Amino acid sequence: MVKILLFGAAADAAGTREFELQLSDVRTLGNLWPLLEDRHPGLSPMRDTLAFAVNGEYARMDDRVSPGDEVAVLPPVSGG
Amino acid sequence: MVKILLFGAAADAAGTREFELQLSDVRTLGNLWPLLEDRHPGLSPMRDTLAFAVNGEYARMDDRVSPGDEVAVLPPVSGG
Amino acid sequence: MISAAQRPDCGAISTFIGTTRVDESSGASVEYLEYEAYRPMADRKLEEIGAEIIERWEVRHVSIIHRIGRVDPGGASVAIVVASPRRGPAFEASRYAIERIKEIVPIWKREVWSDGYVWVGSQVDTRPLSHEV
Amino acid sequence: MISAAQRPDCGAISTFIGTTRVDESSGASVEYLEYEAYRPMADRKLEEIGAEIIERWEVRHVSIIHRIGRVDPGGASVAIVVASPRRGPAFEASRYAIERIKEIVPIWKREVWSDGYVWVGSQVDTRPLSHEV
Repeated sequence: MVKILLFGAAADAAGTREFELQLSDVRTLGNLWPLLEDRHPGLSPMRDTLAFAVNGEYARMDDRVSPGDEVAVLPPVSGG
Repeated sequence: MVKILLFGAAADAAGTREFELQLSDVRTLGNLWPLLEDRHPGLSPMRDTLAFAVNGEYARMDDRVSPGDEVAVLPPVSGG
Repeated sequence: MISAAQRPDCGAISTFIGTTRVDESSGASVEYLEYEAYRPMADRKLEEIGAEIIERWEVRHVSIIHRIGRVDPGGASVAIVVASPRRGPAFEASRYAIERIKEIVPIWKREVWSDGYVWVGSQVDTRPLSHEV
Repeated sequence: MISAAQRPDCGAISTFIGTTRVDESSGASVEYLEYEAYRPMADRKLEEIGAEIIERWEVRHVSIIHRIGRVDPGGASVAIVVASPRRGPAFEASRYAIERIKEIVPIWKREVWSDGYVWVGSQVDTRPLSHEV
Protein backbone atom coordinates (compact mmCIF):
# COMPACT_ATOMS: atom_id res chain seq x y z
CA MET A 1 0.00 0.00 0.00
CA VAL A 2 1.23 3.49 -0.90
CA LYS A 3 -0.42 6.66 0.35
CA ILE A 4 -0.83 9.33 -2.33
CA LEU A 5 -1.28 12.97 -1.28
CA LEU A 6 -2.38 15.62 -3.75
CA PHE A 7 -2.13 19.38 -3.39
CA GLY A 8 -3.40 22.54 -5.00
CA ALA A 9 -4.46 22.22 -8.63
CA ALA A 10 -3.53 18.51 -8.60
CA ALA A 11 -6.05 17.81 -5.83
CA ASP A 12 -8.64 19.71 -7.89
CA ALA A 13 -7.80 17.74 -11.03
CA ALA A 14 -8.00 14.41 -9.23
CA GLY A 15 -11.07 15.38 -7.25
CA THR A 16 -9.43 14.12 -4.09
CA ARG A 17 -6.65 15.14 -1.73
CA GLU A 18 -5.58 11.66 -0.70
CA PHE A 19 -5.96 8.06 -1.80
CA GLU A 20 -4.23 4.74 -1.43
CA LEU A 21 -2.76 2.48 -4.07
CA GLN A 22 -2.22 -1.22 -3.66
CA LEU A 23 1.45 -1.86 -4.26
CA SER A 24 3.07 -5.15 -3.43
CA ASP A 25 6.39 -4.67 -5.20
CA VAL A 26 8.98 -1.92 -5.25
CA ARG A 27 8.63 0.39 -8.25
CA THR A 28 10.17 3.58 -9.52
CA LEU A 29 8.12 6.74 -9.33
CA GLY A 30 8.02 6.65 -13.14
CA ASN A 31 6.39 3.22 -13.04
CA LEU A 32 3.93 4.34 -10.39
CA TRP A 33 2.64 7.28 -12.41
CA PRO A 34 0.45 5.23 -14.83
CA LEU A 35 -1.41 3.84 -11.83
CA LEU A 36 -2.12 7.36 -10.60
CA GLU A 37 -3.28 8.47 -14.03
CA ASP A 38 -5.44 5.42 -14.31
CA ARG A 39 -7.22 6.17 -11.03
CA HIS A 40 -7.52 9.90 -11.74
CA PRO A 41 -7.36 10.67 -15.46
CA GLY A 42 -7.81 14.38 -14.68
CA LEU A 43 -4.13 14.41 -13.66
CA SER A 44 -2.85 13.52 -17.15
CA PRO A 45 -2.93 16.99 -18.73
CA MET A 46 -0.82 18.48 -15.91
CA ARG A 47 1.82 15.76 -16.00
CA ASP A 48 4.62 18.02 -17.27
CA THR A 49 4.09 20.61 -14.57
CA LEU A 50 4.11 18.21 -11.63
CA ALA A 51 6.87 17.46 -9.15
CA PHE A 52 6.81 14.55 -6.73
CA ALA A 53 7.98 13.87 -3.22
CA VAL A 54 8.55 10.48 -1.62
CA ASN A 55 8.33 10.52 2.15
CA GLY A 56 8.53 14.31 2.24
CA GLU A 57 11.56 14.82 -0.02
CA TYR A 58 11.64 15.75 -3.70
CA ALA A 59 12.14 12.64 -5.82
CA ARG A 60 13.05 11.95 -9.45
CA MET A 61 11.16 9.59 -11.73
CA ASP A 62 13.80 6.89 -11.30
CA ASP A 63 13.65 7.02 -7.49
CA ARG A 64 12.12 3.99 -5.83
CA VAL A 65 8.76 3.76 -4.12
CA SER A 66 8.21 0.92 -1.65
CA PRO A 67 5.04 -0.29 0.04
CA GLY A 68 4.38 1.95 3.06
CA ASP A 69 5.83 5.07 1.42
CA GLU A 70 4.01 8.39 1.16
CA VAL A 71 4.02 9.90 -2.33
CA ALA A 72 3.03 13.54 -2.79
CA VAL A 73 1.90 15.04 -6.10
CA LEU A 74 3.07 18.65 -6.21
CA PRO A 75 1.95 21.28 -8.74
CA PRO A 76 4.24 24.26 -9.28
CA VAL A 77 4.72 25.84 -5.86
CA SER A 78 3.42 29.39 -5.43
CA GLY A 79 4.24 30.41 -1.88
CA GLY A 80 5.61 33.76 -0.77
CA MET B 1 27.65 88.59 10.10
CA VAL B 2 27.74 84.88 9.18
CA LYS B 3 26.73 82.13 11.58
CA ILE B 4 29.11 79.17 11.58
CA LEU B 5 27.85 75.79 12.85
CA LEU B 6 30.23 72.94 13.57
CA PHE B 7 29.42 69.27 13.98
CA GLY B 8 31.00 66.07 15.20
CA ALA B 9 34.78 65.97 15.09
CA ALA B 10 34.88 69.52 13.68
CA ALA B 11 33.10 70.88 16.76
CA ASP B 12 35.65 69.01 18.89
CA ALA B 13 38.57 70.40 16.91
CA ALA B 14 37.30 73.94 17.11
CA GLY B 15 36.26 73.64 20.73
CA THR B 16 32.89 75.15 19.92
CA ARG B 17 29.70 74.18 18.11
CA GLU B 18 28.78 77.65 16.88
CA PHE B 19 30.31 81.06 16.40
CA GLU B 20 29.80 84.19 14.37
CA LEU B 21 32.09 85.86 11.88
CA GLN B 22 31.95 89.52 10.93
CA LEU B 23 31.44 89.65 7.20
CA SER B 24 30.52 92.83 5.42
CA ASP B 25 31.11 91.74 1.84
CA VAL B 26 30.08 88.72 -0.24
CA ARG B 27 32.76 86.06 -0.41
CA THR B 28 33.16 82.57 -1.77
CA LEU B 29 33.25 79.71 0.68
CA GLY B 30 36.90 79.24 -0.34
CA ASN B 31 37.67 82.79 0.72
CA LEU B 32 35.81 82.38 3.98
CA TRP B 33 37.79 79.31 5.05
CA PRO B 34 40.98 81.21 6.10
CA LEU B 35 38.86 83.24 8.54
CA LEU B 36 37.53 80.02 10.09
CA GLU B 37 41.02 78.57 10.36
CA ASP B 38 42.27 81.77 11.85
CA ARG B 39 39.64 81.71 14.60
CA HIS B 40 40.01 77.98 15.24
CA PRO B 41 43.38 76.64 14.11
CA GLY B 42 42.38 73.17 15.32
CA LEU B 43 40.28 72.88 12.16
CA SER B 44 43.28 73.08 9.80
CA PRO B 45 44.42 69.44 9.94
CA MET B 46 40.96 68.15 8.99
CA ARG B 47 40.50 70.53 6.05
CA ASP B 48 40.61 67.83 3.38
CA THR B 49 37.95 65.71 5.05
CA LEU B 50 35.41 68.51 5.52
CA ALA B 51 32.31 69.30 3.52
CA PHE B 52 30.35 72.53 3.85
CA ALA B 53 26.75 73.61 3.66
CA VAL B 54 25.42 77.11 3.08
CA ASN B 55 21.90 77.64 4.39
CA GLY B 56 21.36 73.91 4.78
CA GLU B 57 22.51 72.75 1.35
CA TYR B 58 25.86 71.27 0.33
CA ALA B 59 28.06 73.97 -1.19
CA ARG B 60 31.30 74.00 -3.20
CA MET B 61 34.27 76.21 -2.45
CA ASP B 62 33.34 78.65 -5.23
CA ASP B 63 29.78 79.09 -3.96
CA ARG B 64 28.98 82.48 -2.49
CA VAL B 65 28.45 83.34 1.15
CA SER B 66 26.59 86.54 1.98
CA PRO B 67 26.07 88.33 5.29
CA GLY B 68 23.20 86.63 7.13
CA ASP B 69 23.98 83.18 5.74
CA GLU B 70 24.43 80.07 7.87
CA VAL B 71 27.55 78.07 7.08
CA ALA B 72 27.90 74.51 8.42
CA VAL B 73 31.22 72.69 8.76
CA LEU B 74 30.57 68.99 8.14
CA PRO B 75 33.04 66.18 8.88
CA PRO B 76 32.51 62.90 6.97
CA VAL B 77 28.97 61.79 7.75
CA SER B 78 28.57 58.52 9.63
CA GLY B 79 24.86 57.95 10.05
CA GLY B 80 23.05 54.69 9.56
CA MET C 1 10.38 38.56 15.05
CA ILE C 2 12.45 41.70 14.60
CA SER C 3 13.31 42.18 18.25
CA ALA C 4 14.47 38.54 18.43
CA ALA C 5 16.97 39.43 15.69
CA GLN C 6 18.56 42.35 17.58
CA ARG C 7 22.01 41.26 18.69
CA PRO C 8 25.00 43.31 19.78
CA ASP C 9 27.22 41.47 17.28
CA CYS C 10 25.03 42.46 14.33
CA GLY C 11 24.68 45.84 12.64
CA ALA C 12 22.02 45.07 10.07
CA ILE C 13 18.59 43.50 10.10
CA SER C 14 16.90 43.02 6.75
CA THR C 15 13.25 42.10 6.78
CA PHE C 16 11.06 41.09 3.90
CA ILE C 17 7.31 40.89 4.16
CA GLY C 18 5.33 39.45 1.30
CA THR C 19 1.82 40.83 1.18
CA THR C 20 -1.07 39.71 -0.96
CA ARG C 21 -1.25 42.13 -3.81
CA VAL C 22 -4.52 42.69 -5.57
CA ASP C 23 -4.61 43.59 -9.24
CA GLU C 24 -7.95 45.00 -10.23
CA SER C 25 -7.20 44.54 -13.91
CA SER C 26 -10.30 42.52 -14.63
CA GLY C 27 -13.92 43.14 -13.77
CA ALA C 28 -14.13 40.94 -10.73
CA SER C 29 -11.67 41.32 -7.88
CA VAL C 30 -9.83 39.01 -5.51
CA GLU C 31 -11.75 38.55 -2.30
CA TYR C 32 -8.99 36.76 -0.45
CA LEU C 33 -6.01 34.46 -0.89
CA GLU C 34 -5.76 30.99 0.50
CA TYR C 35 -2.49 29.19 1.09
CA GLU C 36 -2.19 25.45 1.32
CA ALA C 37 0.95 23.57 2.36
CA TYR C 38 2.35 20.06 2.41
CA ARG C 39 2.99 20.74 6.04
CA PRO C 40 5.86 18.67 7.37
CA MET C 41 7.83 19.01 4.14
CA ALA C 42 7.19 22.77 3.93
CA ASP C 43 8.45 23.28 7.47
CA ARG C 44 11.54 21.24 6.68
CA LYS C 45 12.24 23.19 3.48
CA LEU C 46 11.97 26.48 5.36
CA GLU C 47 14.53 25.17 7.85
CA GLU C 48 16.77 24.08 4.98
CA ILE C 49 16.67 27.57 3.52
CA GLY C 50 17.70 29.00 6.90
CA ALA C 51 20.59 26.53 7.07
CA GLU C 52 21.70 27.38 3.51
CA ILE C 53 21.79 31.05 4.45
CA ILE C 54 23.81 30.52 7.61
CA GLU C 55 26.27 28.46 5.58
CA ARG C 56 26.67 30.91 2.68
CA TRP C 57 26.57 34.31 4.33
CA GLU C 58 27.92 35.98 7.43
CA VAL C 59 24.50 35.82 9.03
CA ARG C 60 23.82 35.20 12.72
CA HIS C 61 20.05 34.95 12.78
CA VAL C 62 17.38 33.91 10.28
CA SER C 63 13.70 33.48 10.91
CA ILE C 64 11.04 32.76 8.33
CA ILE C 65 7.30 32.50 8.89
CA HIS C 66 4.79 31.63 6.20
CA ARG C 67 1.08 31.92 6.80
CA ILE C 68 -1.21 29.11 5.73
CA GLY C 69 -4.95 29.44 5.19
CA ARG C 70 -6.88 32.58 4.40
CA VAL C 71 -5.08 35.90 3.99
CA ASP C 72 -6.99 39.05 3.18
CA PRO C 73 -5.88 41.43 0.41
CA GLY C 74 -2.90 43.50 1.59
CA GLY C 75 -2.26 41.06 4.44
CA ALA C 76 1.13 39.55 5.14
CA SER C 77 1.70 36.02 3.85
CA VAL C 78 5.40 35.60 4.53
CA ALA C 79 7.93 37.29 6.80
CA ILE C 80 11.70 36.88 6.66
CA VAL C 81 14.11 38.40 9.17
CA VAL C 82 17.87 38.17 8.75
CA ALA C 83 20.51 39.68 11.03
CA SER C 84 24.14 40.11 10.01
CA PRO C 85 27.10 42.13 11.23
CA ARG C 86 27.06 43.91 7.84
CA ARG C 87 24.26 45.16 5.62
CA GLY C 88 25.40 43.54 2.36
CA PRO C 89 24.94 39.96 3.56
CA ALA C 90 21.70 40.89 5.35
CA PHE C 91 20.12 42.16 2.11
CA GLU C 92 21.47 39.33 -0.03
CA ALA C 93 20.36 36.61 2.35
CA SER C 94 16.91 38.10 2.77
CA ARG C 95 16.46 38.27 -0.99
CA TYR C 96 17.77 34.72 -1.37
CA ALA C 97 15.26 33.46 1.18
CA ILE C 98 12.21 34.76 -0.67
CA GLU C 99 13.48 33.51 -4.06
CA ARG C 100 14.17 30.10 -2.56
CA ILE C 101 10.75 29.93 -0.88
CA LYS C 102 9.13 30.48 -4.25
CA GLU C 103 11.30 27.72 -5.74
CA ILE C 104 11.29 24.84 -3.31
CA VAL C 105 8.76 25.18 -0.49
CA PRO C 106 5.61 23.13 -1.11
CA ILE C 107 3.04 25.86 -0.56
CA TRP C 108 0.32 26.80 -3.01
CA LYS C 109 -1.66 29.98 -3.36
CA ARG C 110 -5.23 30.17 -4.53
CA GLU C 111 -6.84 33.48 -5.44
CA VAL C 112 -10.48 33.42 -4.47
CA TRP C 113 -12.48 35.74 -6.69
CA SER C 114 -16.14 36.62 -6.53
CA ASP C 115 -16.74 34.28 -9.49
CA GLY C 116 -14.36 31.38 -8.85
CA TYR C 117 -10.77 30.70 -7.92
CA VAL C 118 -7.35 30.48 -9.55
CA TRP C 119 -4.42 28.30 -8.52
CA VAL C 120 -1.55 30.71 -9.01
CA GLY C 121 1.26 29.25 -11.12
CA SER C 122 -0.80 26.29 -12.33
CA GLN C 123 -2.92 27.87 -15.06
CA VAL C 124 -5.81 26.09 -13.44
CA ASP C 125 -8.89 27.99 -12.45
CA THR C 126 -12.63 27.72 -12.07
CA ARG C 127 -13.50 31.24 -13.16
CA PRO C 128 -15.67 31.87 -16.24
CA LEU C 129 -13.68 32.56 -19.40
CA SER C 130 -14.91 36.13 -19.64
CA HIS C 131 -12.23 37.32 -17.22
CA GLU C 132 -9.54 36.70 -19.82
CA VAL C 133 -10.93 39.41 -22.10
CA MET D 1 6.05 51.79 10.37
CA ILE D 2 5.52 48.41 8.74
CA SER D 3 1.75 48.38 9.06
CA ALA D 4 1.62 51.85 7.49
CA ALA D 5 3.35 50.30 4.45
CA GLN D 6 0.77 47.56 3.92
CA ARG D 7 -1.23 48.40 0.82
CA PRO D 8 -3.41 46.21 -1.39
CA ASP D 9 -1.53 47.41 -4.48
CA CYS D 10 1.83 46.24 -3.12
CA GLY D 11 3.17 42.70 -2.76
CA ALA D 12 6.49 43.37 -1.10
CA ILE D 13 7.70 45.29 1.92
CA SER D 14 11.44 45.44 2.46
CA THR D 15 12.64 46.74 5.78
CA PHE D 16 16.15 47.56 6.87
CA ILE D 17 17.08 48.20 10.47
CA GLY D 18 20.54 49.42 11.29
CA THR D 19 21.58 48.41 14.79
CA THR D 20 24.61 49.53 16.74
CA ARG D 21 27.09 46.72 16.41
CA VAL D 22 29.72 46.28 19.07
CA ASP D 23 33.13 44.88 18.18
CA GLU D 24 34.95 43.72 21.24
CA SER D 25 38.24 43.56 19.38
CA SER D 26 40.12 45.79 21.81
CA GLY D 27 40.34 45.69 25.58
CA ALA D 28 37.75 48.30 26.36
CA SER D 29 34.27 48.09 24.93
CA VAL D 30 31.73 50.51 23.56
CA GLU D 31 29.31 51.65 26.23
CA TYR D 32 26.90 53.37 23.90
CA LEU D 33 26.64 55.23 20.63
CA GLU D 34 25.64 58.83 20.28
CA TYR D 35 24.26 60.30 17.08
CA GLU D 36 24.34 63.99 16.31
CA ALA D 37 22.60 65.66 13.37
CA TYR D 38 22.50 68.95 11.54
CA ARG D 39 18.80 68.76 12.10
CA PRO D 40 16.88 70.68 9.46
CA MET D 41 19.31 69.66 6.72
CA ALA D 42 19.29 65.99 7.81
CA ASP D 43 15.49 65.88 7.72
CA ARG D 44 15.50 67.42 4.27
CA LYS D 45 18.11 64.97 2.98
CA LEU D 46 16.06 62.03 4.25
CA GLU D 47 13.07 63.41 2.37
CA GLU D 48 15.20 63.82 -0.74
CA ILE D 49 16.24 60.17 -0.55
CA GLY D 50 12.58 59.16 -0.33
CA ALA D 51 11.79 61.30 -3.38
CA GLU D 52 14.72 59.82 -5.34
CA ILE D 53 13.41 56.33 -4.61
CA ILE D 54 9.85 57.11 -5.68
CA GLU D 55 11.24 58.57 -8.88
CA ARG D 56 13.58 55.69 -9.76
CA TRP D 57 11.69 52.58 -8.67
CA GLU D 58 8.17 51.27 -8.81
CA VAL D 59 7.73 52.03 -5.13
CA ARG D 60 4.53 53.26 -3.50
CA HIS D 61 5.66 53.93 0.05
CA VAL D 62 8.96 54.88 1.69
CA SER D 63 9.54 55.79 5.29
CA ILE D 64 12.86 56.40 6.94
CA ILE D 65 13.51 57.16 10.59
CA HIS D 66 16.94 57.89 12.06
CA ARG D 67 17.46 58.10 15.78
CA ILE D 68 19.48 60.94 17.22
CA GLY D 69 21.10 60.94 20.64
CA ARG D 70 22.13 57.97 22.71
CA VAL D 71 21.59 54.44 21.38
CA ASP D 72 22.61 51.43 23.42
CA PRO D 73 24.60 48.56 21.91
CA GLY D 74 22.34 46.38 19.77
CA GLY D 75 19.72 49.12 19.62
CA ALA D 76 18.18 50.34 16.39
CA SER D 77 19.62 53.54 14.95
CA VAL D 78 17.88 53.66 11.58
CA ALA D 79 14.78 52.06 10.10
CA ILE D 80 13.80 52.03 6.44
CA VAL D 81 10.52 50.66 5.12
CA VAL D 82 9.78 50.41 1.41
CA ALA D 83 6.65 48.96 -0.21
CA SER D 84 6.45 48.00 -3.85
CA PRO D 85 4.16 45.89 -6.02
CA ARG D 86 7.18 43.64 -6.68
CA ARG D 87 10.01 42.37 -4.50
CA GLY D 88 12.92 43.36 -6.77
CA PRO D 89 12.31 47.11 -6.51
CA ALA D 90 11.53 46.80 -2.79
CA PHE D 91 14.93 45.25 -2.05
CA GLU D 92 16.84 47.56 -4.38
CA ALA D 93 15.22 50.71 -3.03
CA SER D 94 15.75 49.69 0.57
CA ARG D 95 19.43 49.02 -0.08
CA TYR D 96 19.75 52.30 -1.95
CA ALA D 97 18.24 54.19 0.99
CA ILE D 98 20.80 52.98 3.50
CA GLU D 99 23.75 53.56 1.13
CA ARG D 100 22.49 57.07 0.40
CA ILE D 101 21.97 57.84 4.10
CA LYS D 102 25.59 56.98 4.71
CA GLU D 103 26.63 59.25 1.85
CA ILE D 104 24.65 62.44 2.15
CA VAL D 105 22.72 62.79 5.40
CA PRO D 106 24.49 65.06 7.90
CA ILE D 107 24.47 62.73 10.88
CA TRP D 108 27.52 61.76 12.90
CA LYS D 109 28.11 58.79 15.12
CA ARG D 110 30.30 58.84 18.19
CA GLU D 111 31.31 55.61 19.93
CA VAL D 112 31.53 56.22 23.64
CA TRP D 113 34.01 53.82 25.22
CA SER D 114 34.90 53.40 28.84
CA ASP D 115 38.13 55.31 28.19
CA GLY D 116 37.10 58.01 25.72
CA TYR D 117 35.16 58.42 22.51
CA VAL D 118 35.69 58.02 18.78
CA TRP D 119 34.04 59.99 15.99
CA VAL D 120 33.34 57.25 13.49
CA GLY D 121 34.63 58.07 10.00
CA SER D 122 36.71 61.02 11.17
CA GLN D 123 39.78 59.29 12.59
CA VAL D 124 39.34 61.61 15.52
CA ASP D 125 39.17 60.21 19.00
CA THR D 126 39.99 60.93 22.60
CA ARG D 127 40.90 57.40 23.61
CA PRO D 128 44.42 56.57 24.82
CA LEU D 129 46.74 55.27 22.12
CA SER D 130 47.00 51.84 23.70
CA HIS D 131 43.77 50.73 22.07
CA GLU D 132 45.41 50.76 18.66
CA VAL D 133 47.79 47.94 19.64
